[in-house]
Amino acid sequence: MILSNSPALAPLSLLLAAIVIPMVAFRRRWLAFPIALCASAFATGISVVNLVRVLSEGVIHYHFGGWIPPIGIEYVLDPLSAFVTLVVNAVSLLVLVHAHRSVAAELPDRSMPYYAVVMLMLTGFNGIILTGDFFNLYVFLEISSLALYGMIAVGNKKSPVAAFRYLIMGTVGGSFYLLGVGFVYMTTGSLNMADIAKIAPTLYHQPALVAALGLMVVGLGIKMAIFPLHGWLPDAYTYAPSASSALIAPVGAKVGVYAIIRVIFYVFGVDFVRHSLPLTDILAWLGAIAIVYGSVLAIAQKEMKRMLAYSSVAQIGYIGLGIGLANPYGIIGAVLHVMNHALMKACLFLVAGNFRLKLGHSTIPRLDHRVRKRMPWTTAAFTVGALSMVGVPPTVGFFSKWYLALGTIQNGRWLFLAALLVSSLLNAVYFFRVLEKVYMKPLEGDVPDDGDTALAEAPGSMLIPTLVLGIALLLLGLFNAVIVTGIITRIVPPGM
Amino acid sequence: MLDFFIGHYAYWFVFILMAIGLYGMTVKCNLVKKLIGMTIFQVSIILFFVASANKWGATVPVLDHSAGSIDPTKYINPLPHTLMLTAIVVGVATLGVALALVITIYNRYQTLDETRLLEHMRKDDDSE
Amino acid sequence: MRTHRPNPIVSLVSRVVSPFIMMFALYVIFHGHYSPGGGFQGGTLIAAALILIRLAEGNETAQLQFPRAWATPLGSLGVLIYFGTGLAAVFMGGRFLDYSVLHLAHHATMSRSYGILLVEIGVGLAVTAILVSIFDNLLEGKPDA
Amino acid sequence: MGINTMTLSTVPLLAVLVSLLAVPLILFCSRRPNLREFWTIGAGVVKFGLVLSLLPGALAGKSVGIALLELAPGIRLALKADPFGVFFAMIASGLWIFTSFYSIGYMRGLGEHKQARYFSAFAVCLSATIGIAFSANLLTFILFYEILTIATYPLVIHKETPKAIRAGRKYLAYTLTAGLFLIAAAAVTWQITGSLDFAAGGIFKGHPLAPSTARILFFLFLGGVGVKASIMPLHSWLPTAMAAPTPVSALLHAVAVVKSGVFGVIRVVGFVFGPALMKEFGLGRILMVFAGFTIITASLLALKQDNLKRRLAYSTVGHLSYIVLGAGMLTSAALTGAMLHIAFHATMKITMFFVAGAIYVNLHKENISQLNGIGRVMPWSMGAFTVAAIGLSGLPPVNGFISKWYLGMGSMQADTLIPLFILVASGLLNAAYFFPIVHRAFFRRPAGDELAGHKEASPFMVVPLCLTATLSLAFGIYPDLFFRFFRLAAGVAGAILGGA
Repeated sequence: MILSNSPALAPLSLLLAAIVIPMVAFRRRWLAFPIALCASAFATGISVVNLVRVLSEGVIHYHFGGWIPPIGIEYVLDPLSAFVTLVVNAVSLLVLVHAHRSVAAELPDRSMPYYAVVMLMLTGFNGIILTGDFFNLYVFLEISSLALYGMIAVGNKKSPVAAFRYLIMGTVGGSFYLLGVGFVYMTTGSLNMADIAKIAPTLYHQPALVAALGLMVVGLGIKMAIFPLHGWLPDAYTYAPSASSALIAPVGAKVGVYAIIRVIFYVFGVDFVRHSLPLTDILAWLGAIAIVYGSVLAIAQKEMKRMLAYSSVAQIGYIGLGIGLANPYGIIGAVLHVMNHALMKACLFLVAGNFRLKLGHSTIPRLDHRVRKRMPWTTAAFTVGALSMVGVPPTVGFFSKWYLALGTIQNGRWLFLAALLVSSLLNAVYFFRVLEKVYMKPLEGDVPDDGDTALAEAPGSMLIPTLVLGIALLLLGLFNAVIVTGIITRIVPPGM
Repeated sequence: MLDFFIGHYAYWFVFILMAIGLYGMTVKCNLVKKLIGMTIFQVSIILFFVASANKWGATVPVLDHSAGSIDPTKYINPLPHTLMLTAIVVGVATLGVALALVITIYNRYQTLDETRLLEHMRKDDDSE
Repeated sequence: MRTHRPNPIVSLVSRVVSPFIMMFALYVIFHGHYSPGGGFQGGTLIAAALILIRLAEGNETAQLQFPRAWATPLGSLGVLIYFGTGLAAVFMGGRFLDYSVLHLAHHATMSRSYGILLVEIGVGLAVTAILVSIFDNLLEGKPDA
Repeated sequence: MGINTMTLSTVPLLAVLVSLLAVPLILFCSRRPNLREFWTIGAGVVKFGLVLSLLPGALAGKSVGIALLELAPGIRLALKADPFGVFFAMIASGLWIFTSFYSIGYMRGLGEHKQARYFSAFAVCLSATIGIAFSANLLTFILFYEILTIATYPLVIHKETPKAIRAGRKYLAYTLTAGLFLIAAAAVTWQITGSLDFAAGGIFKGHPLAPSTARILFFLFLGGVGVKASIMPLHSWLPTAMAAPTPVSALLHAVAVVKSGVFGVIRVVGFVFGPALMKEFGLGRILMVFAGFTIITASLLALKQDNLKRRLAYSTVGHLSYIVLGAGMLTSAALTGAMLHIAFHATMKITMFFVAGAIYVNLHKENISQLNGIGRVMPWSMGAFTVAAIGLSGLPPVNGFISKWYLGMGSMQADTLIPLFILVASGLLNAAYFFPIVHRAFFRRPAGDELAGHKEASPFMVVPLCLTATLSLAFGIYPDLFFRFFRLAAGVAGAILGGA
């Protein structure tokens, strides 16, 4: 029973938690967190089962209500969706463990609705990844976006404004996507992705379908925060509570990335895209610009969360570049970077959360060597995360860059290669700036070594997820070939 | 050419609405006006779907056994309508959240004018 | 809302109309599974009736009719009914939302029909509760997370 | 010579891991200095022993190694102890033992802070260096190369003064950029050949290259390894990095890091491009032009430095280019000479740095102009310095003469006299900037009685530096002594040119 329904169980368990939390934890608020944690852990477990099943059995289709597509809605478990769900759920689980203390500290009287909304967001993410239906994807997109607006709005004084701007942008994105879906439906008469994938390649002369592709990619591009559409991201990540930014930054934009990969390569197909629009070229150029632009702006930031936000813009650029290269190495690099960036950003945002809890701020100029003395493990995790962002082997960050570099060379795009490499240096600039601060005594002015005895290592529930992520960065880097050959090479879409 | 314009008049209205919505969202400074623009934008897309479902000479998609036949050309395509039902719900939910945000923003800054809001925020940044 | 002064005409008309709206809403919900209508529409109508009373009679009186504290659990309950129906199908050995295996009637088609009715009731409850709670929240001027 | 054909052995892996395993022990014992230093030295001895056990196989021209997990599809993290790797590993691990003893004297003599960080970073550096020596393919090489870059950073900034921090930034800017060039070069190589395994005679053998591609690729590689080899104009990080404590300068900036760079140059020349390709596109000549320019310029710059360590740094820059020059000539004698110079320059220059550090700890003097009469106070140290100075000027009976002799012979084999002239000129310049120091130390009187009451530095420092000086002398008399550097070098040169 569990096995036959396993594709749907991850989003369903999360949705169940989202429903049960307001009912059960209405009076007993402390129950909210355990329920959320259980649901998230269950979803992660199911994702593992799903991945194993997909790798051994091939693609699994799950028909809701027993209705056969294209009439019914189906969930499709293929290597790509199984892999991305696992990444999303596993990272969220770790961040959720970490979030308990920071939510208790930052949102003491709103923890119950907060966890419910988090569960709703994760439901949305899982749904987006798993669904095989265009309209269903829209619904989940909006469910997750609504949850995101709420999660951002409970931050500091400025957060509602950030959330409002995100809401306007996000709604425009969602509406563009929906309009695209309308065009697709009008042209093909179907909403099922597999069904459209059969029809679309023959229709690349149809302007309506080409418009649909463009609209969908722009719409999803806003949600993914790809370069000129990234305006909402920095404020949203900065002003949101630590727990929210740590949950949203690693996985939020990735879901948009996933949807774009799905739409471009699996539904419309490489041939369609090549014949109709210079879409992949545009994506690649925007990605390359984003890489440089995001990195440069990250250098200028004082607040660590804002720095990480701009670095996210750059990192999403990597993924966009990989997609835009539209060759196997590019896709491998992009999909691997989805995982890598999720891990790196989660690790770094958790560190920022630890700083916020223990120091009360995460402003870079105010950090000093006491941080390293009192919080050695957190600092160690930050170092690993930073090295991975710079792309030092054997951390994961190096390997996605390696595949992306191979992709650029295969297409003979030397400028993109240069952008990739230059951004590594820029990353080094802004991360070593922080590392210098935390590892060395301030040059001018003597900071008393003791005094602030309250400063200590973060509590175990926050430290362990941070360290797990740090170790994962190293181990997955060393064993990335297992993932690449076992999973990601099977993702490379047909027609490449 | 004229046929093209007249034949698709519903869609032209949709696009005009969409343009109005986008204009409201981007140009207006007042947050509530932005929201109104957003709603117009969403509604235009809903209308687009509904218009696409239309067939001349067809009726509501309720099976009429007395008519004797279930000829699909006799019924309007029900699918876009059901889809739009969901889209409306999504729109309402978004609007609810947005209004809640607007109220919070007003409570905190006593203004809904975007330029003034940004000034306030910059002041906050400086004071931090 | 604090400067509200009850107007007898508005009050009377609302009080007369509200039950009829609810009646119609129930009709819409309970016929939703085989004719136009359903949980969304019916739920919205019930919410409209409740909000009408809130507008006409003032918030304090209306709270006696439907306290705002009910909204969240009731909404959850509604979704849970919907969700539970789907999940029951899973436990009966079918796919999620596959009502034909629920054995609500002798015939699989009728079973589906009743299954959808259950779902519509859940949806109706949820929509009512959530719309009312949105209204209440906006009235109070505080977002609920 | 592929990975699959080599004999399986875990020794190279163990040699890499030994010092890495020492790191947690060092950090764990950070409160107990004696135990902590015991781990460092223990790891050093074990490591050297392991490397030495590979020597007989290497002399027989065999390669042993191990292929571990896959780093990327088709590319494994593989270690292979080929003769050239063993050659370099022997130098680095052998001198680490000396440096460890010396570090103890130096760090305790100055009462430096954060010694646990210092010793553990040092251990990581050594692991990375041995990893570089034993890398079987380009990706593994890059991996260890970058680890070396990062692990050296805490050592460069160790003093945490503004100067040290600036040096650290400059160091990172240069080396990280270099790493990127190397990554780009490796990616291009992989795209063209589908292989990254080092092979004597070149990876590109059998893969036709367009001349422009070959040149661009060569410059990418040169940009990658040239920074650590401090070929001008990529050298300026090295004099700045002298802000580091002296043992760091000694081992890393005279042996491990910079020699990894020249090791990389020879790997690229002999094992990636291969002599045939180098000759076909005139790449060897490009290399020689850069090297010749660097040798002369660096020697001239060294003349005007008053800070002893900076003078040594510029001298290092010049001597590294001897090796690059040898690699560029691509004749058997020149390659042999180049490789020998890796080993011999290491023993000489490390002696000099040790002396510089001993002077600093003992007398707190850094500038040459302050060294009048110092030879009377520190006769052993300055004696060792003199031996090294003779060697670096290329005079017998010290080992510098041997390597230079072979480089000169290589120049004749290559039918060109320009390299020979450069070598001779550089020898004169070396003498011109080293012998005044010796002269000051022994033949000038100290100003006043500021040296009164000072004695020779602590034996922890003096013994290692005397030993390295003795080694220099011994290799000068009998270059094949014990470690068989000469036979190894000649064997590798033959393998590269023979393309076996």
